[in-house]
Amino acid sequence: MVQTRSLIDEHGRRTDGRTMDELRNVKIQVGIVKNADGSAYIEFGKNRIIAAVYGPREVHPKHLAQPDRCVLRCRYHMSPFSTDTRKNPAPSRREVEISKVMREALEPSLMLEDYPRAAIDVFVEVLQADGGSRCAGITAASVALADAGINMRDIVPACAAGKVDGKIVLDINDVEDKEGSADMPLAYMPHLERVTLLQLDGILNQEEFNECLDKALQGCKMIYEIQRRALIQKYFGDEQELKEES
Amino acid sequence: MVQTRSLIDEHGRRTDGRTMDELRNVKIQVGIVKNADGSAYIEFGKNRIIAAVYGPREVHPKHLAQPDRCVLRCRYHMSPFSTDTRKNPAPSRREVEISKVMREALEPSLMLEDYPRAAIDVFVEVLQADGGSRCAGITAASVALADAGINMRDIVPACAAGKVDGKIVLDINDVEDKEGSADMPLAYMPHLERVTLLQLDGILNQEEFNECLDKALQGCKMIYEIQRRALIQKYFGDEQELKEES
Amino acid sequence: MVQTRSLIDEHGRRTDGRTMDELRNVKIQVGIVKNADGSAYIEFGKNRIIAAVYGPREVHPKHLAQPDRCVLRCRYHMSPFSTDTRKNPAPSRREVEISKVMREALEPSLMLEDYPRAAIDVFVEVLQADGGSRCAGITAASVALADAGINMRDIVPACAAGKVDGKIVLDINDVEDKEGSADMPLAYMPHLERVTLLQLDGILNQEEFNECLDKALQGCKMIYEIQRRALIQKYFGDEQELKEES
Amino acid sequence: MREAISRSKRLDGRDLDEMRTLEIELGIIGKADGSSRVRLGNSEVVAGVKVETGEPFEGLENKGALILSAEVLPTASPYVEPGPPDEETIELARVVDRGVRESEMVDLGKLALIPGKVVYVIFVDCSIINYDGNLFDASSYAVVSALMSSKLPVFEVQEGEAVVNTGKKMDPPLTTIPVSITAVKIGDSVILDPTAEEEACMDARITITTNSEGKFAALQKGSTGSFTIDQIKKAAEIARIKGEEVRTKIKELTSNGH
Amino acid sequence: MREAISRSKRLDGRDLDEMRTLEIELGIIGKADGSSRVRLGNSEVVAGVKVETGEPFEGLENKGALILSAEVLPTASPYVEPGPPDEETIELARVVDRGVRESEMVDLGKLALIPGKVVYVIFVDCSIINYDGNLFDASSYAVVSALMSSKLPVFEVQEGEAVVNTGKKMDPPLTTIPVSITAVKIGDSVILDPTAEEEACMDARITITTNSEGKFAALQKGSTGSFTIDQIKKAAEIARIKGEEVRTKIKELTSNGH
Amino acid sequence: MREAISRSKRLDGRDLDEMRTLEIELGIIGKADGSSRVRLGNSEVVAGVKVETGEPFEGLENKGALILSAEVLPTASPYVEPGPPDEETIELARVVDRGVRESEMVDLGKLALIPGKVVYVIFVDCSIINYDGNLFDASSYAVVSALMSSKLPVFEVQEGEAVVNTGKKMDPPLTTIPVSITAVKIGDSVILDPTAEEEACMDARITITTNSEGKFAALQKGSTGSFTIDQIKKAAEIARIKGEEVRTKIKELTSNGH
Repeated sequence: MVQTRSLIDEHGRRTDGRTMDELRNVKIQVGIVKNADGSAYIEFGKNRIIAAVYGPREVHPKHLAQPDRCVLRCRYHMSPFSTDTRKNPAPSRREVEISKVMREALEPSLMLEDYPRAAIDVFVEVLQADGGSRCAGITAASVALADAGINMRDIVPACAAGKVDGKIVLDINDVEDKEGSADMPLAYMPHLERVTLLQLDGILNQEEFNECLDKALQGCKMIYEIQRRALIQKYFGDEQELKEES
Repeated sequence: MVQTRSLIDEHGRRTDGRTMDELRNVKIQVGIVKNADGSAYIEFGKNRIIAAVYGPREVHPKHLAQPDRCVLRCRYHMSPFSTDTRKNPAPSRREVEISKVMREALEPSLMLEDYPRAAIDVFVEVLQADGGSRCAGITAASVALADAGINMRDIVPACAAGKVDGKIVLDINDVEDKEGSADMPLAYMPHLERVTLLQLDGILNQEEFNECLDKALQGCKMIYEIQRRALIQKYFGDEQELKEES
Repeated sequence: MVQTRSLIDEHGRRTDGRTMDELRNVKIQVGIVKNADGSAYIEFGKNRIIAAVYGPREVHPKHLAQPDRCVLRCRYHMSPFSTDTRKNPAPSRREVEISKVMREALEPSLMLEDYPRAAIDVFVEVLQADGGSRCAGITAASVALADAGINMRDIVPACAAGKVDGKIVLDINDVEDKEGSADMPLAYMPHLERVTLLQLDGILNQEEFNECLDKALQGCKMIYEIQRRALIQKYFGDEQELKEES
Repeated sequence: MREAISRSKRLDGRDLDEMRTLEIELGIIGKADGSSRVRLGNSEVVAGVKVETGEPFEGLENKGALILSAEVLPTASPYVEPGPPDEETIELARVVDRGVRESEMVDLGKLALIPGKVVYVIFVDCSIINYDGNLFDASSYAVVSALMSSKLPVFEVQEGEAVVNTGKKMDPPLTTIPVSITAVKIGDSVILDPTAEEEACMDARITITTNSEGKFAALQKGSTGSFTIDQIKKAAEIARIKGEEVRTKIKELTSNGH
Repeated sequence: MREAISRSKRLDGRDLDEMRTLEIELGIIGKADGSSRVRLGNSEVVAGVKVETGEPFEGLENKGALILSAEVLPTASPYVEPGPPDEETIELARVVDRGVRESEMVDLGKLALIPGKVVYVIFVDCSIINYDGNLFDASSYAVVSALMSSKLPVFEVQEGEAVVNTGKKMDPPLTTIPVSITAVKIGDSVILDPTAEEEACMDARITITTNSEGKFAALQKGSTGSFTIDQIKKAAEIARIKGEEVRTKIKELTSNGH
Repeated sequence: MREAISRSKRLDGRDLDEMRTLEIELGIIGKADGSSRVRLGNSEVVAGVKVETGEPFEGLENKGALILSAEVLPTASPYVEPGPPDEETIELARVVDRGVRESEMVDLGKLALIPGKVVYVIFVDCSIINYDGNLFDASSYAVVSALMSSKLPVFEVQEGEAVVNTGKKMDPPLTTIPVSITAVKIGDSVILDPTAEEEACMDARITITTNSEGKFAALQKGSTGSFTIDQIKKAAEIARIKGEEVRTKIKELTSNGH
């Protein structure tokens, strides 16, 4: 990572005007893919991501079925127009890895034992990519799984923290990812209090490491509220939400 | 399409000396691939194409079999030396599309319901490509299907018409395809009077459209006669043909 | 092949100091891959090759199983760092061909009829390639098959002879392969007295051909001794070897 | 359904020649040079335009290159397998491409930079998000509206043949608006803009693209059934008339905010 | 069959060392720079030569490049699956290539244009149309006769290192005629030019290529059986003698009309 | 096993936080610019470094390129299928890569030749020969020690921008020694350096890479279980301490003969 310009100004504001502890704008819409069993659309900063869930359903080919549990499959994919330079539509090694960690981030939240011999497929399509697309994708996918009525132990919000200009900040955007010095995406089950995804790119000392982890955790809790509201909005409408808030 | 030189002279002759309603030379030989259940070799202008049919036979993998009908599969493929610049032997997107429309052009002519759970494979190899290779390929494939003894409702001849120097002409060759302004390949079942393939590339007004369609139809009827003779020649020899003509 | 410099000096010594009938250094270690059913590591000149055997074991997919015999599968593969210029890890056409002739060189030595419906897999990994890697690979693979306890009719040593500076020499190395005028790899079952692999690249007259064949045969017999000792060493230890030699 | 259609009724209450509601949202992908999200009934497609520089195609040395691809995302239906495009998706992309290319919608002759060496390369990629029939038209409308709303980066050739992005933007050189109309035959009836249910029992399909002058630019018969010559002539006439209606609609939907 | 062969009889009445009828038709692919259709009994192969310019191979900077491929078309037998070449087809192409390359049939040293940068690239592609055994020899004869009948475009290097096609044609720089002879062992008998039926019960195969001087240039033992040293020495002798016969035949068949 | 581990016992007698024996053999691939064979218990990896010149990565025009790959050879266990790398192998290569890259072990800024055009390209390839758990650390140690023992060819830019290999060798510009430590959770216990058997019943995995200063450079949580925040903080601390032990060991094992 290259440090080429100041990413935090004298007032503690970041390149996009946020404070150190502020999330980018996050908007979640539930149930936007008509054919899917569950779906969600998320705008997370400039990320534009669709998550669709199909299942529980039969597994093909059959020998992949598990006698005692459901198979979870996950695809993270970027549309060719989602990035600054056109992306080749064939899956890159990066997309393969993210598909894997995304599946591992969602699996602990699901009661897969309730659906033996079946499969659940989660498809995450990045229509536009900004920093933190894997976190945004997990966040949307978890909402889509809830929308599909899958039995869940918890919802999984995800959010990154990182180090920029020597400071630990919440929710790294594209510029901060490229020019900052560390990025730590985290997925967390807020009720079970468990980390289901954690990665780190870049240099942190022990103290910074712990601060970063705590900050990302706070971000997850904020994201969780947005997930919750989006689901309430879908199932109970605006009215219910207003009542509940009052 | 680029119009760069006159493609029709003052006497109404085209670059290869043909009139507006004239086919290129078409020669069909039946049964030239020894191992195939049916086969045909066609010379259509400079096109040199082999069609071979295998089947009805067992389907592999078995789950592709249909309980009530035969599966028709079709491959259109160009040999590396068939084109001006050497062609990569891996199937191009163009070859995949032509394989599909070719299958769809042949299928209505076949009594696939007579062979449940089986498959018929049609392999069309373009040894040398000229304009209209898909029409020539369908023409040869239909003869090869007849040679294989498949139950058929009709034979399928195919021929293109197009627009060149502002005029509607029959049977577009390579130069006319590249430099002319429209190309409309047609496959037609002459007894059932049905169109089984139709495509258009290039600009035509409504009147030209209808004229083009009618001209391609005439071409198909001419091709049909050549198909018929080739089959008679194979099965009854020259003698029979002479008798019949007398 | 290009002849650019003298490959044999006035004393009949080759570029690496060997005489015309001398093998490069050959060292075989048996049983070095812990998980494999049998394995061997060979240093043959600068070749560094591992051969591992898995099986007899179940065949996947099952339809590949043979009711009356075992299926032998073989992969010859070069690590990316094994060659002067980095090798793309995807299998080349050369590797596919060598995998095939290697399998055919080993198969006559195995009692495959003793393991109906099963498969034996032989994996040969070239960590560093010198001239003659296919011979070294077969040599190691045959030892690994013995180490796996597969029922065998014979051991298969392999060795090349070739023509360099107009002379027939034993065991062509990398430089001689590139600059010499012929290379003839041979695999031979010494007790059954049968050739199981033979190839030739380069020009030989009838007399040279026969001389080359005979020389390669002598090489195989020398290699066979090294194979035998390596197996004795593994199963009976140094002591036994000493006894036997005394 | 076949029986209902034979009595000129469709399950969703439409007339046989009635299109579903068309919605177009522009500019949803800020990183693209043009983008569009099209809903045709429940079929939904996002198209994005990306412009780069590159080599011209062989035989077309003095023209910009247009490269169109489509992916039916596995989100789109329970029957889509992720992976490289299958036969149907390749046909889809090629038919949409043909409508744009043969109508000469984009004047590619204006998009060469160093003839034979460097030209504008326009990628138009479609991601099909939800499938409810008639992807040909939905994708075509998405591509056409993405191109209409696009702003291309202006490249300049400097001394020594270096090509630089000036940072400026320009409108693409468009000449016409191609509109495809897809009809399918079910029994003896021909209906427009089929849903997924209708496509499941169709005998044959025909997609006809007209340009702004009402001329035909491209046509593709598909599926394993057949048409009479008269059915085709009639379909062509309908495609011209309905095409003009859709063209008006597209112009209207893309002019907002321009 | 094994029993018959042990009594020196073959199903088609041939002697054990008798080749099938060889037919060669030249120039059937006008768009290729050389072409040939070979029938060896019922095995049928079309080979085409295409010449372009390109980069030399690494380590062979001063030589033209020769690239040989083969495809066993799915027309050729009920057992061929369309798709990328399998192990057997790769071996076939490589063995045919080796015969041409190791005999130095084409003097590639005469086909460099700008050493290290631009050379003649000669593609020779084989399409196997019908399979009835011994594709090694049938393909080899097709390749050799296509090359013998080829006319190469003459490229010239102009100032500034531009390479242009002059429109002229030249004979390829050929030095020898490599001929492969394939023998298979069935039981204790060794027979030449096996049919598909004979290959189905062969124990081992050997393909030996000689040049015009009767020297050996390439050899490939194949299949899962084995040979004695004596069988190989004898096969080599036969390959030399029969190779000369076939060479005479090829010269005769390719000289018509030249 | 879960029960034993809950009582702080491991099948091979190790303490929960005890690594297996590490052996490193350098220079075994003479044709590589650096190489290493690492045994961590029964897991065995060979890594080779090859240096070429090539184009820089987009956005990193002034830096050398580092390209890391891994293949789990089919020799490594009965469950490996030969073929292109699967999801797990891709993750393995990317995690090992991240440790080297994020720690800035190699000062790539010193490896540009003609900025934006030609740079050093360092390939580091791992061949996993035997699998007995913890390939992340075994591969990481192989890569790091291969790089530490490597000698790079010295390239020079001549007039006219020709890049030539001078035949000289240089030490790679290394800045730090990244060391990864992998822990897995089985029940409520966290153990280091798991064997294949232990991995088979793990709930979750975490790999943490520290640099020579004891700072964290990369981390990857894997597998389908989860951790508490406290478990992660503790794992980080252990990774720092154990990482320093392993770093000392690597320095010791790679200094022989240097």
